[in-house]
Amino acid sequence: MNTAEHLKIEDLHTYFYSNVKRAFIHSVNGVSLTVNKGETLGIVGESGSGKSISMLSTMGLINAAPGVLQGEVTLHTKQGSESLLKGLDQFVKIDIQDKRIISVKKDLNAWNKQVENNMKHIRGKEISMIFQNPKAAMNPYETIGKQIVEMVLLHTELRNKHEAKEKAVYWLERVKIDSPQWRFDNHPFGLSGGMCQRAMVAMALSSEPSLLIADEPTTGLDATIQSKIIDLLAELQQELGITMVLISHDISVISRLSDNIAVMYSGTVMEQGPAKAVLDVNSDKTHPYTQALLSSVPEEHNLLANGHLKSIDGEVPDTIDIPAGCRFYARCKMKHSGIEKQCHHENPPFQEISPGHRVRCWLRIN
Amino acid sequence: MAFPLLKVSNLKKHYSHKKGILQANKQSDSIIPAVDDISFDLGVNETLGLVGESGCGKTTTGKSILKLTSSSSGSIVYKNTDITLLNEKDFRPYRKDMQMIFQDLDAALNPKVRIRDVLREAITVHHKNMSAGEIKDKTEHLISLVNLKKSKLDNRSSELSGGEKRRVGIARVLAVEPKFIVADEPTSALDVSIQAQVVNLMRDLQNEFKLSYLFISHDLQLVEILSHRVAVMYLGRIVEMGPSMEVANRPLHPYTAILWSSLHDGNQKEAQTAGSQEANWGVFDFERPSTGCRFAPRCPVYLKKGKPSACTDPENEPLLNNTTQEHQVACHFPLG
Amino acid sequence: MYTEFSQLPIEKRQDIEKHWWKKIHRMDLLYLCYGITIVSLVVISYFLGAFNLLPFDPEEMDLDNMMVGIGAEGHILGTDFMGRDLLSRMILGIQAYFLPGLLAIVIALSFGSFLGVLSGFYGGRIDTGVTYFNNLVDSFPRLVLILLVVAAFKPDIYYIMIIVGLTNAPVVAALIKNKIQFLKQKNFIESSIAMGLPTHLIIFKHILWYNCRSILIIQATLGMGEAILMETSLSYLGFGVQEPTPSWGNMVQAGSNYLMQGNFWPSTAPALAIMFTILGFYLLGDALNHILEGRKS
Amino acid sequence: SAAKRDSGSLAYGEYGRPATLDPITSNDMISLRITELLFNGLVGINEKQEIVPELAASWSSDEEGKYYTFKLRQDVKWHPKEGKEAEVFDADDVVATYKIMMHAKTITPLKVRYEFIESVKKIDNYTVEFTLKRPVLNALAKFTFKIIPKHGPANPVYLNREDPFVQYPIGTGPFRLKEVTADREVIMEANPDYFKGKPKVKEFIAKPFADQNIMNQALTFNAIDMIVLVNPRHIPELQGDKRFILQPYNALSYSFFGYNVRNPLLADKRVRRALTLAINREEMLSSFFNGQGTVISGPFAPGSWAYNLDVKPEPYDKSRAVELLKEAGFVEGANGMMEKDGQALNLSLKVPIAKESEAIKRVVLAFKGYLKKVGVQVEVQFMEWQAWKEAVFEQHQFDVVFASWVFDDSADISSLFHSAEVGAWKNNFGGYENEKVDSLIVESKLTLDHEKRRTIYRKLHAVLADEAPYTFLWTLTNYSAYHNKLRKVAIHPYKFFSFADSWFISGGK
Amino acid sequence: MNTHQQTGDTWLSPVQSLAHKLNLDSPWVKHKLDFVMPMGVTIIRELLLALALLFGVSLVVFTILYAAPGDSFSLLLSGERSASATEEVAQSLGFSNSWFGQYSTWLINILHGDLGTSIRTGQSVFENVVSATINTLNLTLAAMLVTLIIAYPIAIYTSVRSATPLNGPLTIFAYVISALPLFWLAYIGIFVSTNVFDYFPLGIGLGVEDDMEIMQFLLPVLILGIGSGTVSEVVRFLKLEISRVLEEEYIRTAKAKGASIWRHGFKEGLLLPTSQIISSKIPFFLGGAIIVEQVFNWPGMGRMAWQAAQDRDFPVIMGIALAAAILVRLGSLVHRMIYIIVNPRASHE
Ligand SMILES: Nc1ncnc2c1ncn2[C@@H]1O[C@H](COP(=O)(O)OP(=O)(O)OP(=O)(O)O)[C@@H](O)[C@H]1O
Ligand SMILES: Nc1ncnc2c1ncn2[C@@H]1O[C@H](COP(=O)(O)OP(=O)(O)OP(=O)(O)O)[C@@H](O)[C@H]1O
Ligand SMILES: [Mg+2]
Ligand SMILES: [Mg+2]
Repeated sequence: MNTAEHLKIEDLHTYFYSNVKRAFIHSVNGVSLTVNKGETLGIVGESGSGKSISMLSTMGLINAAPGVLQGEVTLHTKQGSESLLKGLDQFVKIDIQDKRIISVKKDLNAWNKQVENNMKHIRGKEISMIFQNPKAAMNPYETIGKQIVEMVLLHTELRNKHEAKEKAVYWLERVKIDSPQWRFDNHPFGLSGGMCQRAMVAMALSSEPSLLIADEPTTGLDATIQSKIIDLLAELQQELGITMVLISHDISVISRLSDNIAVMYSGTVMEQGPAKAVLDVNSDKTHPYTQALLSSVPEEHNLLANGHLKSIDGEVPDTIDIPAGCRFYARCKMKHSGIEKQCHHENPPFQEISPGHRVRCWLRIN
Repeated sequence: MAFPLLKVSNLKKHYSHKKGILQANKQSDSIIPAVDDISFDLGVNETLGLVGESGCGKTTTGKSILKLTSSSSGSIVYKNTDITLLNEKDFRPYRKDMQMIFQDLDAALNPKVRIRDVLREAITVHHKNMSAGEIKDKTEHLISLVNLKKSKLDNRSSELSGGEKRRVGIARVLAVEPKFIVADEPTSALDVSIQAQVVNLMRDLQNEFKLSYLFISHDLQLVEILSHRVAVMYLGRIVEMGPSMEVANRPLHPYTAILWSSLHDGNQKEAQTAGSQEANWGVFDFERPSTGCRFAPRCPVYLKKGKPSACTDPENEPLLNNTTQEHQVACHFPLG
Repeated sequence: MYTEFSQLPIEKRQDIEKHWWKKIHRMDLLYLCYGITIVSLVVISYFLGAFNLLPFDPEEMDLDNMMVGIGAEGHILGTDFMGRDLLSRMILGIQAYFLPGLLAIVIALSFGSFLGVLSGFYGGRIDTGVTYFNNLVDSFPRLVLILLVVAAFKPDIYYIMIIVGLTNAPVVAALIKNKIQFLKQKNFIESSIAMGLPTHLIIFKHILWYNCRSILIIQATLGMGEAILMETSLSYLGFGVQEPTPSWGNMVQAGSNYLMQGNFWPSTAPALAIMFTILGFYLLGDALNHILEGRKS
Repeated sequence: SAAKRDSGSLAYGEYGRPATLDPITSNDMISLRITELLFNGLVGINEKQEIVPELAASWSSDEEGKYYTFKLRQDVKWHPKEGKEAEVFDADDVVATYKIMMHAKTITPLKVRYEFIESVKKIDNYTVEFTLKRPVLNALAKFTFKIIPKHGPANPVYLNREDPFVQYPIGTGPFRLKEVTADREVIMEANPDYFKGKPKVKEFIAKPFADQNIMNQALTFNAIDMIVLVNPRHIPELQGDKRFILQPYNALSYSFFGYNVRNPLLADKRVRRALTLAINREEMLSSFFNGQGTVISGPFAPGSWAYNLDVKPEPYDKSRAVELLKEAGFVEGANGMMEKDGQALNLSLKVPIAKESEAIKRVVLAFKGYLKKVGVQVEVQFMEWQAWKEAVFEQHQFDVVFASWVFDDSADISSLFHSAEVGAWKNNFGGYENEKVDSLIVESKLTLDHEKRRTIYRKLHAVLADEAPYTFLWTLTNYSAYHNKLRKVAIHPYKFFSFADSWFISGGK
Repeated sequence: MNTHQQTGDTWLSPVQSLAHKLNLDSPWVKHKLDFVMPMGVTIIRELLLALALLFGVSLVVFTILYAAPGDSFSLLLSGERSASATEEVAQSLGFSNSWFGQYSTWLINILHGDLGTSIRTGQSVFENVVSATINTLNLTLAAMLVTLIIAYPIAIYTSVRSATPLNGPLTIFAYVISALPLFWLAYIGIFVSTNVFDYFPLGIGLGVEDDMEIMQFLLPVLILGIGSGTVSEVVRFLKLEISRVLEEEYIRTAKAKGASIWRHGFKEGLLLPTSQIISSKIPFFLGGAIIVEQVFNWPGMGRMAWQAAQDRDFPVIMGIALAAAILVRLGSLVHRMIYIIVNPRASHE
């Protein structure tokens, strides 16, 4: 499988600092992911579990300090593999005691310079990103056409404005925007949410990247448009053969598109594996959190006798005070006396239980 | 349903964009009929789901009922009183009975106020002479009702997560002890597990306090599960209304069918409504509604049937048929 | 440098929890201290002046010791062009601004909030009217308007400050209006109405107190600075506070007549007083804003 | 809009801008100085204060002094209008000037001064005859008023400020107007046809300044060559600078504190005298004005014929002042303040804000300081000029004012102290009434004999010094400062530029 | 605009494109109209508002002058003043006594394009005010430039590099120079110029060499730019705007695209704030100009206003007030225009 790896994230840590509480927010805390060439990785997880932040970290788009602290991000491009966090560690000094970070010193300016340097050839060209809330993510002061043309000029061989324009219109057509040559001159505010999202997709694809990260491409859109966007993405991906990372908390969306699925919880990946295996409700190999998550999807078969939906009781652990053991321990329904101690005190490793299927759970490991 | 708790008849709300003589383009005043002649009633302990695509007027309906925007015409009878006739001062006592959970998470909460004070304020607005002890008890009761820890009472709302904010919002509404709640997308922006908690909470409350809900949501699955009846809105009109299971499983209006198909047939692309590719499924435009049936330009049936003139006849706009029947539809050619 | 609180030694943690100021950013704390020092100096000087607790009689002339330097003849800061004690006059000089400046601030804030609430909360015609008024006031260069009024009526610090207050009101009004519109956008006001809260509670408690207080604080601190500088400018033009009442403005003015001859001190001393005071107010405003609103970055 | 100047030109600094440039409507000193360069009167006054011919070659009057006949010079030409021949000056111009000046619609401060003239008549082209209403003392000196050309104003009947003439005047004087810049910088060039010969300075530039400190800097940086009136505080600096000459000239004015005798406390002359004794005029003069002036004891210039040198200014005597106050019934109150019948001597002093008020401020504040030492409280109130005038001249709401009178060459003080001059907008604003003074004034008016008048005035001086309706302060010595390249500078104390045609610049090309 | 035309031609035959252009519903025409219409409308609206405001300004100034004690005519009589004399003068100048009478006369004259003549000099107010306004405009525009040149680097540096130790000192520097009395600063400037550089900064009208004039322009402009008290506000405002815009999502998108964030942030983060600052600070600079013109002997509006205020020269005061208001409105108009050009959404708000 290793040959087909496209993007590999190993043990990524991204922290923020709360001035009020004088503490670190462990937004991404040991994320490991693998994305294979030409496949789609779906990431699910409840809100605040660090889905967006881990992808933004990959792209070097974290502005707030201290930001990315550790980890290994490797991107395999045609030219070879490249470490996206190359040379960054020399700008941070981390003080660790009892395996916990006590203080961080970071030369932000130098760090940012190095990030820009690392990312110069990556952003847009190798990896494109689609953000949620397209209206805010598109520059409101430029026509969508110009924004696509810019992307084309920056990252493809085309240097001629005229050709770039043609290319842009071509992409608008591809994402099925009606009368693209006119829409070209529209500003984002003149488009509906769905159209805007399409334009965003067109822009992301126009640089012909090998990897597309779509961060909740459908939230904020209504159901009919949502499904159209999903269809569009599926279609384009198949056609262009690009790799895709799709973030969503809507499991139905994920299930429709993904080859692999990663489940995130409280800043880490709990499970990653083939879609079928992960979404198998009846499987006894999946993570308890995944199971609980699937069973709270509001569908009739998830209804309890009293008409209640199944839900996960208890609270998400504090992102500031991460428990030492399994993060799901407090809410886990499957903990039993045999492994309880282990669950409580030791963080389970992210272990492969079958080819391509990794789980972070003592229950499944043992 | 002995008598309806709330009876809305011919409610209209037209937003006018007063542009003044000098304001740019098009007509001088453009009118947006955000809610255009809708009628429904709601019984005690009943939930009416309201669905429809973004911008079709769901929120406006809810706000009109609570007199948060003045309605243009029509009547809203709450327990035998036409509240459209009351002024804000006379209406204030009714606010105790009628509350709204806002679509926007942050709306209800002042980010700088402690949750305790948020709740205290909500309690004392309509219960002027409560002792401090009683207030404290009640606050703590409320916070446990929505499944939050007491320690959160001293947080400010900016220090809460989305789900917690939503639950505080609900607690705040409950503090007033209302009889009727407009729940405007109470689960939007929440992930499934929290969403489930909120839905369960709403259901428990309904059972316990005999509440009535107007449940507005994009999430059709939730609506199906939570509401007794569903009304489907399109461009300011209710195009179909009936028991939720019926509407979900046996839609009569093509629009309803499209809505639900996008939900149920996720994996079968072929089953996607015929014609939706051809139809200009772009923005729908309040400012330039089509004549006759509003849905006609996007309607697959209309296209399939070769654009019958009945659909675009301005004199013959389809209305909700047969008001006595439970399952009503406003369409010239209802589906099987 | 970021330090994990939970990992600090217990004593230090308790220390931070007990003392709220330890949570404030170091820079803000510095600003706050400086600002508070300046403000209290101003207040102290005000009372020193009011009860005449001055090192010298501020009007006592010593024609043999005009413009002597620092420390000469027992004059801590020297004397001015009439041999009057500079320090005493500077202490007394703050009196010229203290109440009038407060008046200007009060007018600006109260009138400005009033207008802002009117146009933001009620909108419509009222908004049009208020906007017209604001535009009208903005169309005057402030100094021209003040000059006109004091030249036409009376060079009185209260006239000056009333106009400074009035002309600042539109600024406050615009800020408050923006804030209200922002709150409206977030449905915040609507939800309060839905709750059944009476209007006055919404306006005063939720809008003005909780959401606009940092605006008001910043404007208040800016207003004091503007009041002082405005009087100074008018003093130069001959319409500021009139002798023998000392004001920093007329002291700078009188002293600057000798500046070209290289006699800096009589004008520089009050000019520095002005600078440090205004800086104090600015920084105080910034610090309070950061503390109330949370510091960015 | 910068005017270029060569080394033959003379730029002088003025504090403020001139309003109009003609001799009739202008009423400020700056304009007056400029008109001195541009115009001539029928007669002039030389450096020795003697009447000398100007536009009039000779004159005669009848015995009684009612008719004055002037023979005009025949070689005088008006400054040429642009592109036109210069016109010749003749009797019609004199008649026209008088008529315009006295016309009801002409707004000019001069009108009052020339009311004594009944009519003017052209005898022939170069002879005019003035008829006076009554004989006037020293009448000839009054014929110094400037003559304007009949063809000058657009309106031949009367002159108002909208007439282009007031900005672009045509005169006969040694200099003619070349240009007025946007900043009202007035540039005048030498008149080659001047009847007394072409002046030696090529160009005069009046440069307005808005700030006296800057004006002084401009002088020391050679940006200008002359300041007509140096602020006293700059005198030491200029004295030390070898490049400049400081030339004194008498200011024909005196300063005083005037009392409102309507206030019963001030009605007592002992109180007023006490106030005079309590202030140290010498000290003020030396501290604030570098001693450049003379302390006076009466309402005349010390050098003038009317001044009684026998009446010495009373020296500073604090204890005598206190004594006088006690004589007047005052006792020392609780806080050291003087009281009479429980009423403290608390005076309001109203002072107009002048453009450059520093010297005034100092004097006034010093006054306050001195009086405090004898237990008199003074409240100083600075007022805007118009408001001050209303308070003082109309409403008489004041106890003390600080002001100065310009010293008229006829030394007519009748309007200041005569009881008939009490009333709204009259000059005896203090309401001072004294029979002896009244009778002396009337007596002086009835005589035309100079010596007799002089005796009466000397008596009047003595009475007023004793009565102290004012505390007379001083007449100042004004200083003009100019670069030492400027030679042969003679200055007329009031009109300043009267002799400018004979100034010259050494080294000028 | 030409580019749009060309795009139209790329895909459509001339006939087709013409048809499209004539078809009012075509997006192209709509786009053009959306762009052009709001411009015209804004101009007209601003002009109408300006008219209404000018009327208001004149009314206010007039009322102040009318209510003030004393009157302007006594100035002409210089001392020789009495009630009747004033009356006479007033009549001879054609002034009626009632407020309404005076104001309506003035207004009617204005409508005929006549601002009247100065009571003091008798010169045409219009001409004087125009030339003074131009001088002041030179001064203030250049001074604004100075302010921006000082404020921009500080604002950009402190908002982008938020963590450097220079941050605090730079901010305090901006505050300090805004807290100094303007005229004192001017004096210091002159003192330094004369004593250190041995150079007298006041040359306007003094006939020094041409090439020095730029230098003489420099000091007043510098002083006004530094001392007008606006540097701190500009820094504050810009900092706020820049950091706000840098946090906008579309900037993040630009980064993700690999495009320059400054290119994307320029319009909202720099251009709009700048035009807004310039337009809203015009009154401040005009106010400061009074002082600077006084010190540096600058023949502008400020000096004129001061003189006129002292003399109660009411036609001049009115003229200056109107001129100042026109400048302010002009600034506002320019800002609105830029706003609309930059932000097409504006026309839809
Ligand atoms: N700038 C920041 N400062 C502090 N905390 C932050 C910051 N940005 C994000 N976080 C925190 O990091 C955590 C992870 O955020 P992230 O946006 O990755 O969540 P997510 O999984 O994408 O959720 P959602 O589904 O709601 O988008 C959250 O708890 C969030 O509060
Ligand atoms: N205050 C307002 N002024 C003018 N138009 C408005 C106003 N509020 C809403 N509208 C318009 O009324 C229509 C209905 O809006 P409404 O908010 O009721 O939609 P909705 O169904 O709640 O949509 P969503 O699902 O996005 O919340 C929209 O087209 C909207 O643009
Ligand atoms: Mg996210
Ligand atoms: Mg809504």
